Order: sequence, then C-alpha cells, then structure tokens
Amino acid sequence: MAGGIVEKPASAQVVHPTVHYLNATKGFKNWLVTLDHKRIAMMYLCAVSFALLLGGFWAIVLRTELLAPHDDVILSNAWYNKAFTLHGAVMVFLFIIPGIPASLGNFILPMQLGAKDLALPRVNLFSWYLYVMGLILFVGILVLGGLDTGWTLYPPYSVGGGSEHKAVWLNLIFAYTAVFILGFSSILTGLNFIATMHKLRPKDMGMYDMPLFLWALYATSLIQVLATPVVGLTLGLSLIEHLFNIGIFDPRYGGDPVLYQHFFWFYSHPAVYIMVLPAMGVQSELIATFSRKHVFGYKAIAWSSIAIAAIGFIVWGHHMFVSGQSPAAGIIFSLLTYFVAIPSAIKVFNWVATLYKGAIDFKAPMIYALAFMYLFGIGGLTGLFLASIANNVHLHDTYFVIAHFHMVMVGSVLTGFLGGVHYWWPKMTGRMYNETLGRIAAVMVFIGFNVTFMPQFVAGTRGMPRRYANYLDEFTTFHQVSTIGAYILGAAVLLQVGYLLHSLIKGRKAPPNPWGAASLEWQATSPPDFHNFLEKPITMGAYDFENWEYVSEEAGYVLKREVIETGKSLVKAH
Amino acid sequence: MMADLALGNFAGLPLAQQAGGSFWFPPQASDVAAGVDFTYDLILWLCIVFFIGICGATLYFMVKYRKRPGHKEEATSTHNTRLELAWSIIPLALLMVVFGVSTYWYLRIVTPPSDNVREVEVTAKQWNWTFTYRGDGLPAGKSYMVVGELHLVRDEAYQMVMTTPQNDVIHSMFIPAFRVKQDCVPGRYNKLWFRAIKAPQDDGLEYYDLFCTEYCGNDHSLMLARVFVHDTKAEWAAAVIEAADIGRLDPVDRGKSIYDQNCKSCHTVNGDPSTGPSWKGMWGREEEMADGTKLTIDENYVRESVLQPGAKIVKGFPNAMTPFTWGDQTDVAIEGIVAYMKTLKD
Amino acid sequence: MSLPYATEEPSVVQGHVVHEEHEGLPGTIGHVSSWKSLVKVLSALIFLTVLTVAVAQLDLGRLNVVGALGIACVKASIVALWFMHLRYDKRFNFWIFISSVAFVAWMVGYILFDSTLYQHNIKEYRETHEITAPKIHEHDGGEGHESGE
Amino acid sequence: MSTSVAEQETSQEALPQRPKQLAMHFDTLHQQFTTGKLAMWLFLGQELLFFTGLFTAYAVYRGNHQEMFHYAHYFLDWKLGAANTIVLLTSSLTAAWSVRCAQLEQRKGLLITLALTFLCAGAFMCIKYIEYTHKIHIGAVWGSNFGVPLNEFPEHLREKYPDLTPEQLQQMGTGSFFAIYFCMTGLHGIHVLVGMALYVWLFIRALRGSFNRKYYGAVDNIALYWHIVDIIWIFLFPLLYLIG
Repeated sequence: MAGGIVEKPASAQVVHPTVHYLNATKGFKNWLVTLDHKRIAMMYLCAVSFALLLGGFWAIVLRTELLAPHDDVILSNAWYNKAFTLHGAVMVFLFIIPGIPASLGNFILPMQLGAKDLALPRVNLFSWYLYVMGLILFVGILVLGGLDTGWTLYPPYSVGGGSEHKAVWLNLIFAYTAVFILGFSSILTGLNFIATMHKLRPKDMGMYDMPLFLWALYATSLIQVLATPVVGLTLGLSLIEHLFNIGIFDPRYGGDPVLYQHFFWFYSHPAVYIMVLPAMGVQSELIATFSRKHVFGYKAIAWSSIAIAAIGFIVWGHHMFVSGQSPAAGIIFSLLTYFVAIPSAIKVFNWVATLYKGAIDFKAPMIYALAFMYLFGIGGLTGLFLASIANNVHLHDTYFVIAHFHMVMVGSVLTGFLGGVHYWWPKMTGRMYNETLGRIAAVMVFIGFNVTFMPQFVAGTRGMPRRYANYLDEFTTFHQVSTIGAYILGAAVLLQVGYLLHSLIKGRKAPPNPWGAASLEWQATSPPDFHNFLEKPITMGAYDFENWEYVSEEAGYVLKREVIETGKSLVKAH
Repeated sequence: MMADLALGNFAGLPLAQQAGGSFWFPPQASDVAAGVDFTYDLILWLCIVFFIGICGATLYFMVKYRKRPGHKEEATSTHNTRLELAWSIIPLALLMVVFGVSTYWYLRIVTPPSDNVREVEVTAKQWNWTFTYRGDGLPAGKSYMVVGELHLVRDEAYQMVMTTPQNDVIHSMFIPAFRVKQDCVPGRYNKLWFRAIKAPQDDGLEYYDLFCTEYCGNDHSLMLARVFVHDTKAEWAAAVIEAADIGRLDPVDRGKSIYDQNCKSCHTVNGDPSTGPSWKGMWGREEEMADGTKLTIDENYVRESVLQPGAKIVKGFPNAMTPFTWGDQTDVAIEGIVAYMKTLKD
Repeated sequence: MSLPYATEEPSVVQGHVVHEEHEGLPGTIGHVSSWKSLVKVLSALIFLTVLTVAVAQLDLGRLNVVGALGIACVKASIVALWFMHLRYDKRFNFWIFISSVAFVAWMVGYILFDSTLYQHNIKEYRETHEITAPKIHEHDGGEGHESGE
Repeated sequence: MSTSVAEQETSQEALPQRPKQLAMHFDTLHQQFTTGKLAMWLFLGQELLFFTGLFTAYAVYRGNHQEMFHYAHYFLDWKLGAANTIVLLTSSLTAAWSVRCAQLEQRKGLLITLALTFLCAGAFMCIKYIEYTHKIHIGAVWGSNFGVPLNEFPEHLREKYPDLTPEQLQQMGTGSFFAIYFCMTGLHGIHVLVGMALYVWLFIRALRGSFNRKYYGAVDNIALYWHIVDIIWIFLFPLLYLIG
C-alpha cells in the first residue's frame, strides 16, 4: 500500500486543487453573470433544492390535514385545495422536471464528454434566469394567497368556471406565465444538451461510447424540445381564455374542455419521461460503478431510453379514459401504453444482470440505486393496472393513481436525484459527505416511501378519490399510516440537508475519483478546474473500471500507469 | 364464474372492515365488477411473479456479491442478445393477453344493452348530484328530482345521461361498488350505464357510495351521493317519490338545499356580490332597481324573481337568471327559499 | 498536435462537393445559393400562391381542403429545401425537421380523430341548450349586444 | 502529454488561426457554425410544435363546424391575405439572399437585403393592422363577443346567403372561428415582430462588419427562423382565407 503512494501516477499529482471553478473568480456578481456550466449547475442545484423543500413542506402540511377524516386538522377545505395544488405544481414544474437535467446534467454532461462547456453557454445562463423567474412567480402566487386549481389547471375550473367567479385572477395569471416561462427554460436546456452531445464529443468517442446517463439526457432533451412547446401554447391559450373569453377551452363561450386535456397531456405525459429518464440514467451509472461491472446490455439500455421517449408521445390519452374521450381512442391509447412497459422492463432486467458477479459496495448512492430498483419496480408494475383500460375506469383519480405516480415520479426520480447528488457531491463540491449519515438517510427514504404509499394503493382500489380534503371513516387507517410515512420521509430530507451543508465546511476533502468510476468527469480534480480538465482526459469506455486502481481513502482511485503511459484504455473493444 | 385468483380475503384486517368486499375492493355489485376484478387479479399475479423475480435476483446478488475482503468482481459478457430478446418479447406477449382481457371488459362497461335500459338524468353541480327520474311506474308526465340519492332496481340496466351546467365545472361520477366512472363535462352529454346485481343491504350496508372524482373546487370532497338498490319496482317508485318530496324537510333546510342546488352559482351568502346580489342581509332591505324604483325585498319580490327573473332587477346586476319552477312543489320550494333568506338577515 | 475535438471538414461531412459554384470564396462554410436559383424559387412560390387562390375559387367540395393543403405543403417544402438549404445541409437537421412534422401530424390527426368521435355528445347538448355565457367582465360591458340570457 | 494550463494557453495563443469570434469551448469556426445551426434547427422543430396546438384547435373546430367556418371565412379578405403572402415570400427571398451576401462577404448587398427583409416584415404588419382594426370595428371578434350587424356583412356573404342573420351566426359559435383566427395570426404576428427586432440587430452588426465567410451563423440562423415564420403563413393563408 505504502509503495503505491510513493510511486504516485502523474494524474494523481493534483489531488486537492487550490484554484478551481468555485473560487476562480470571487463575488456574487461573478456568479450571476457566469457562463460556466458548473456554476450554472450549482445555482440550479440550489434553486431546485429550494423548490424541493417548498414542495415537500406542502406535502407534509396536506398529509397532516389528512390525519382525521372530517375535521379541519390544520387546514380548511379551501386551504387544503391550495396545499395540494402548490405541492403538485411546485414539485412537478420546479423540481422534478428540471431537477436532474438542469442541475446534475448541466454539471456532468460536458465533463463526461471531456468538453469545456455546453454548446451554448449564454443560452444556458438564460434558461437559468427563466427558471428563477418561474420560481419567483410561484413564490408570488403564495404571497398572493395561493392557487386552488390543481397542478393540471383544467378548465373550466381554472379559467374561472363555477360558482367562485374570478373575473381576472392575478394568481392564475402568475401560474400560467410561470409554467410558460419554465417551459421555455426546459426547451432551451434540452436543445443545448442535444447540440452539445452531437458537436462537442471528442473525436474518438462515438455515441455508443457515451455514458448511459448521457443517453438518458439525450432522450430527455428530445422530449423537452418536442413536447414542451405544446404545453407552452396550451397555457398561453388558457391565459388568453381567462382574460378575453375566447371560447376555445371554456364551455361557457362554446369551447371544449376535453380539447384542453388532449393538449395538456400531449406534453404532460411525455413530461413524466422527462422526469424519470434522467433518473434512469443516474441509475445506470450508480449500478455499474458500485458493482464494478460493465453495464449489461449497453445498447439495449441506450435505445430503450430513446424508445421510451418516442412511445411517450403516443400514449397521452391514458390520462383521459373517462374524460369524455371516445372509447375507440381510449382502446388505442391503452394498447400503445403497454408498449412503454417493454423498454422500461428491459432497463430493469439489464440493471439486475449488471449486478451479477460484481463486487457490490453499499455506499449511500448505491443504496439509493437499489431502492430505485424496488420502488421503480412497484411504480412501473402498477402502471400496468392503469394501462388496463377496464381497471383504469375504476382506478382513475383515486389514491391508486396517487400511489403509482409517486412511486415513479418520487420513488424513482427522488432516489435518482438524491443518489446522483451524493454520487457527484465530491466532484461538485470537493468534499465528502458523512457516509454513515448518508446511509441512514437513504434507508429512511426507502422506508418512508413504502410506509407512505403502500397503504394508498389499497385505499385507491377501495375507492378513495384523490384531492379530497375530507374522507369517509373507513379510509382513516390508510391515511394515518401514510402520514407517518410522510413524516419519516420529511425527516430523512432534513437530515440530508443538514449533513450535506455540514460537509461543505467540515467535510473531508475529496479525491478526484473516490468511487473508482470510469467516465471522464472523474479524471478532473475535485472540484474541477474552471476549464474542467487540467489536461485533455484520456478517452475510455464509460464502464472500463479496470483502468483505475484503489490507492487509499485519502487519494481514492487513480488511473493505472499503463493507461497514462499509452493514453489508451486497457479494455480493447467496447 | 370467475376463476378464484383473488389474493385471499383479508376481511379480518381493520383496514377493510367497514365497507364490505375483499381486501382490495368494495363489493362486486354490478355485472361488470367481477370481470374487472378478474383483470386486476390477472395483472396482479403477473406483477407478483415479475416483482419477486426482479427483487429476488437483486437481493440474492446483493448478498452473494457484496463487496468484502477476498471477493473480487468477475468480468462477464456485457450483453446477450438472445436473453435480452427473450425478456422483451415474453412480457410483451403477456401484456397483449392482458390487453385483450381488459378491452373485452371495457367494451362491456361502455356498451349499454340495446333495449330495456332505464334513463336517469344526472346533473352535477358544485357540489351536489341531482338525479331526475321519470316514468317506469312513477306517475305519468311527472319528473322527480332527488338530490344526492340514486335509486336503482336490482338487475335492471340504467343509463345515466349526465350533464353539468355550462357555467359549472367538470365533475366525475364514480361508484366504486360498480367499478364505473365517467366525467360530467359542461356543455355536453356524457353517458354511463350499469346494472346492479347486488344490493348494499346484502353486505349489511345501508347504501353504496357515489363520489365526485374530478376536482371541482372548495367542497369537492363533500360532493357525495348515496346509491340505493331496491328489490322491486314498486319499492323503488315509493322511495323515489318520498325522496323527491321536499316538503318533508323543514322550510329552512329545504331552502338551503334548493339554494345549494340552484342559486349558489350566482348568489353568495357571505355579502360578496357575484353575478347576482348576495342574499346576506337582503331580506327586508330596501333595494334600488335597475329602472330607478325602490322596493323592499319581501315574499312577493322573491316569488316574482324566481318565476320571472327579468321583471325587476336590482341595480348594477345583469339580467342573467333563468326562471325556476318545481312542478307542483313550486310553492313549497319558494316557501323554503324565503325561510332560508330570513335566516341570512344579518 | 491534433485537435482535441471532432472537427468536421465541410467536404467530409456533407457528402458532396460544396464549393462547386465558382462564386464561393475559398474556405466559405456552408452552401452558397446562386441568385438565379433564389429568384427561381421565389417565382415558383408566387406561381403556387396564384394557383392556390385560383383553385379556391372553384367549388370542389371537400377537395378544396385537400388542394389547398397540398399546394401549401409543396410551397413549404420548396422553402425548406432551397431557402433553408435543407437540400445541402446535414442529414441530421433534415431529420429534426421531419420528425417535428411527424409529431405535428400525429397530434393534429389523433385529436381530430377523437374529437369527431365524441362530437355527437356536444351536438346533442347544443340542440337543446344555447351558449349562455354570462357577461361577467367589465371590459366588455356596455357594448350594446348584451342579450342577458 | 501532460501539459500545464499555462503551457496550453500559450500554445493556443501561438496558433495564428484561432480567430477572435471563436468561443472558448469550440475548436474551429466550422464546429461553432454547425453547432449553432443544429441548435437552431432544434429550435425550429420546437416552433413547429408550438404552433401545432393552434392548428389542432383549427382542425377540431373546422372538422366539427363546417358550415360556420364556411360563413366565417367570408369575413376575411383574401386579397389582403394574398398580398401578405407575396410580401412575406419576397422577404424570404431577401433573407435567403442576405445569407448569400454574408457568405460572399458582399457588405453592401448584405445591408440592402437585411433592410429589405425588415421593410417587407413591416409592410406585412401594416396590412395585418388594417385587417385587425377593420374586424374589431365591425365586431368580428372572439368568443361570445362576436356580433357583426347585418350591414357589416361582406357582400359575397350577403349575396350568397341572403337569409343569414347576425343572430344565426352568433348562435353557431362563429366566435370560435375568430378566436382561432386571432390566436393564429396573432401568434404569427408576434413572431414577425420578433423577427423584425432580430433583423435590426443583424443590420447593426452588419454595419460594424461583424460577419465574414466563416462567421455568419447569426445571419443564417435568423434567416432560418424567418423562413419558418414564412412556412407557417404559407399554411395560415389558405386555411383561414381561402377554403370555406
């Protein structure tokens, strides 16, 4: 062991850089006008984490309200409706959709390509500002007294139908504008990513040499570019409908509310894949790295991401089986929906196969990855019940749906996000988090999820409708157990915030490659230089773990000497 | 009739005690319920097999290949086309079977029988359900409106002709025991049919629940109704006639109920003007009319405004109200409205 | 020293000789259209505009829509292929365009398909109910055509 | 192989070819150009989908209200629409020509074509303004605000359907047609305005002589944007003005 340190390879010479992207220039202003993708990513990370805490706060509030069937535990009906609207809207538009791509993707994508920045740095900064404007508008909605339309903003309720006439309602105008703006932020991020992956790859890295995280981001970006404009237009039209009563969606003026639902889900179903695909990408990285195995069925995983993105566009009507959509359209959508299950299943099988004969290291990110497997398994499989059109009629808009999409959108996306944040934390901040606390929090998240959402499946099949501030006595036990689970989840998130912030000050300095991962970003220092790499990284397969050897906890993994001398991966063919 | 696939009945658990049925579901009270539950169980067992496979393998690998001193990873092949094709095609084939079964039952749910279907008009409003019954043993030429109670005869097919006023919002009718659901969308008719083969009393229940499952505003969670299933047509007719008789309510409750159903969308009771003037404090007050005359809001004014809303309009409000009548119960209804308005005097 | 990133030399990636036309300056990036071809394209577009107006004057029933859309598609293709250089551009850009158009067609087509199927629900309702929009906004008050109910 | 940052920077400075327009993270102007163009095409794909919602609304309302669309289209003056089509097509030509001028480094030609494109766009908006004010004046507007008195009916409509009354038109929901008309042409008009602003910006940059045969991405990409605006109009014109 000691010998290894004496003969340190050249690339390990700079273990802890004194000048790096975080302190290359100083001052608040330099951050706000930065074009550096890493800084923009960190600003995104702060903003989406704030959104996560804000959305989580509302989740805890509404779960508390549901402790008792009839009484207003802490909220009136009106405020309960606002709570679930804000929870949904903040989580969907401000956290889950931009969460992984805009923060982790922004940071990691150029680095995994060995590039210096994203293709369009100004556009990147602009999209961050758009995001922040959206965030501010949502905070504005809160200040103005909330919004109670549900995150789906269905007309005619949202545009002012019903007994609570709202001639012109500022909160709603804010919401439409916010989602519109956030949509454009998302589109710009997406097209930036695609352009970067096509044009800034090193000469000797083909598409099939990219880490699977990038394939996932590629598929995500395709959806962002092609689906998001539709929701932009839809909410724009709704805004005009609300202000001028043009009669496209509002039946009072001859409009058709079902048309809105078509438009909305044309985006919002693919949006589910905007949420989950990046998490699947993180998952591929974590599983491979922490079992030290080349990922099994690389091409299948890569193309299944694209397949999910493509099929995602043709299944939106399964949100509308009982909305007044025609039965013929419903049956076709049901059939198409089953096709999404196949690429998702392929991914899961391949991840399991990757573990085979590996050396599985239960670091915190890996615990998240394993939790992902289980939670996504449940989330995905329960999707089959909802794809089945006969069952969907019964299950639509019940707690079964709530439990299903939380298992996917939160069970999978949140574990993917947290797994990714822990995995890349050393790279992004140059500090190690407390591993023990990390593991405890990961296990708490896993338990919290199950306790929260498992009872909801049964409540749903027994007929508990969603968005109910009051419920029948028979559902009391389900709700109370669920609320306890939400508290566990909340505690886990707070614990994470605590030890992650603590690590920034007191954490051990991170080596360039603490995990022995093989994608290019680990050849940079932790945290990386302003230009990302001090020297051109050696292009190698993203899962060629053989090129790295373990030195010590202090120095992490370093590249083997042959690799540095030849400048080539030890693994011949990919 | 259905193969017994259901996961055992956990009726012993406190979770499932109150509403009857199995662990997963409320009672199977319509003729499609058993089929829908069969589809559910079919998928459930498929899922259980796959889930145990995935999680079992994961757990096994987690233990067997955990990182420990002396254990090192071994390179294995990085892909296997045959294996990958197998685990794509087999699930797809299974899913197509599920699709077939599911679609069969869905078509049963959406296709009403060609004859002998009784119609019930359903009006969904914020936040109550009104069911209108006609004919079929009820006195000819009369219609009976019942709020919040759906009455059916066992083994008869019923078609709900559902609508929502144009200035209202989307609602959705959901009867868990029948496994059916359909949105009520303003500006169109939607239809939903079902046949009850079981009555709530068979399971020791008083009624089946009917929920609104499309979020519709403040009291969405209170927009419930009760479904009663009668054994004979005669019992049914008697129950409908009794339920429709608003005279049995005391005047204030009657007025409140009428207000909730018909007036709420344009008149508040908290003092805020809406499309029409608020009823709070209106009774007995002197109001200026659109034509400049002044008059006191009394019984005559209320009666006239209900029957001919355009006759005298309070200044500052549009002429936007449609006339209301309640058949031979109009007088009783207006008596109720007056009684209710009196309670809002201050 | 080799450049660290993929650099696509025009002649390699575009699959055909770019600087065929003598007027292109040496080292120009991309395809230079001759002014004659541009003018030809415009003439074709104007001709098609006249044609579509002429066709619209005839009463062909449903064929009017087909004709108008067909001519519009031809015009759009001409603009895309020549004015937007898609003919000479990278294949990938072409595919972006085509796949967007495919998604456009899918969305329009499917929603139209569904809406015609459920339309009878609306028609039945409209036969017995008028659109009775209450005028609740101040800005359209006092316009004179306020019928009330 | 291992060089320090300082060495790398000096070696890059030593390369005479690295032009000042080349951003830090690109290697050649060609790479920078094609990257920008790829991003622009993605953006155009996005634009198409952005308009799709309105085209869908059009298809749905037209598909289910044939008659109403037939009557309503008489309210649009196809002559003005055709004039606008010609104006916009011409501007497309000048936009394409401006790319050619930039490629050939014909500064004067570039300035002229950019200015012409801007002027055509301006002419388009003027005609649009005339159309809009007329429609708003006679009450041919959106939703339930629609209400055109009989004396404002276009001649052709009155000749062909002498029995048609304003109330009938209102009843059949002609407001929906005008909602769609104003939304589609309005959104298109906003795009034209954005294009005009972009052409002013290009003109200023061209005045400063910013563009050359290897660096004209902005001219090319904005022309691409301008062509897509044209393509949208190519569809709007027959759909709204011609077929009834």
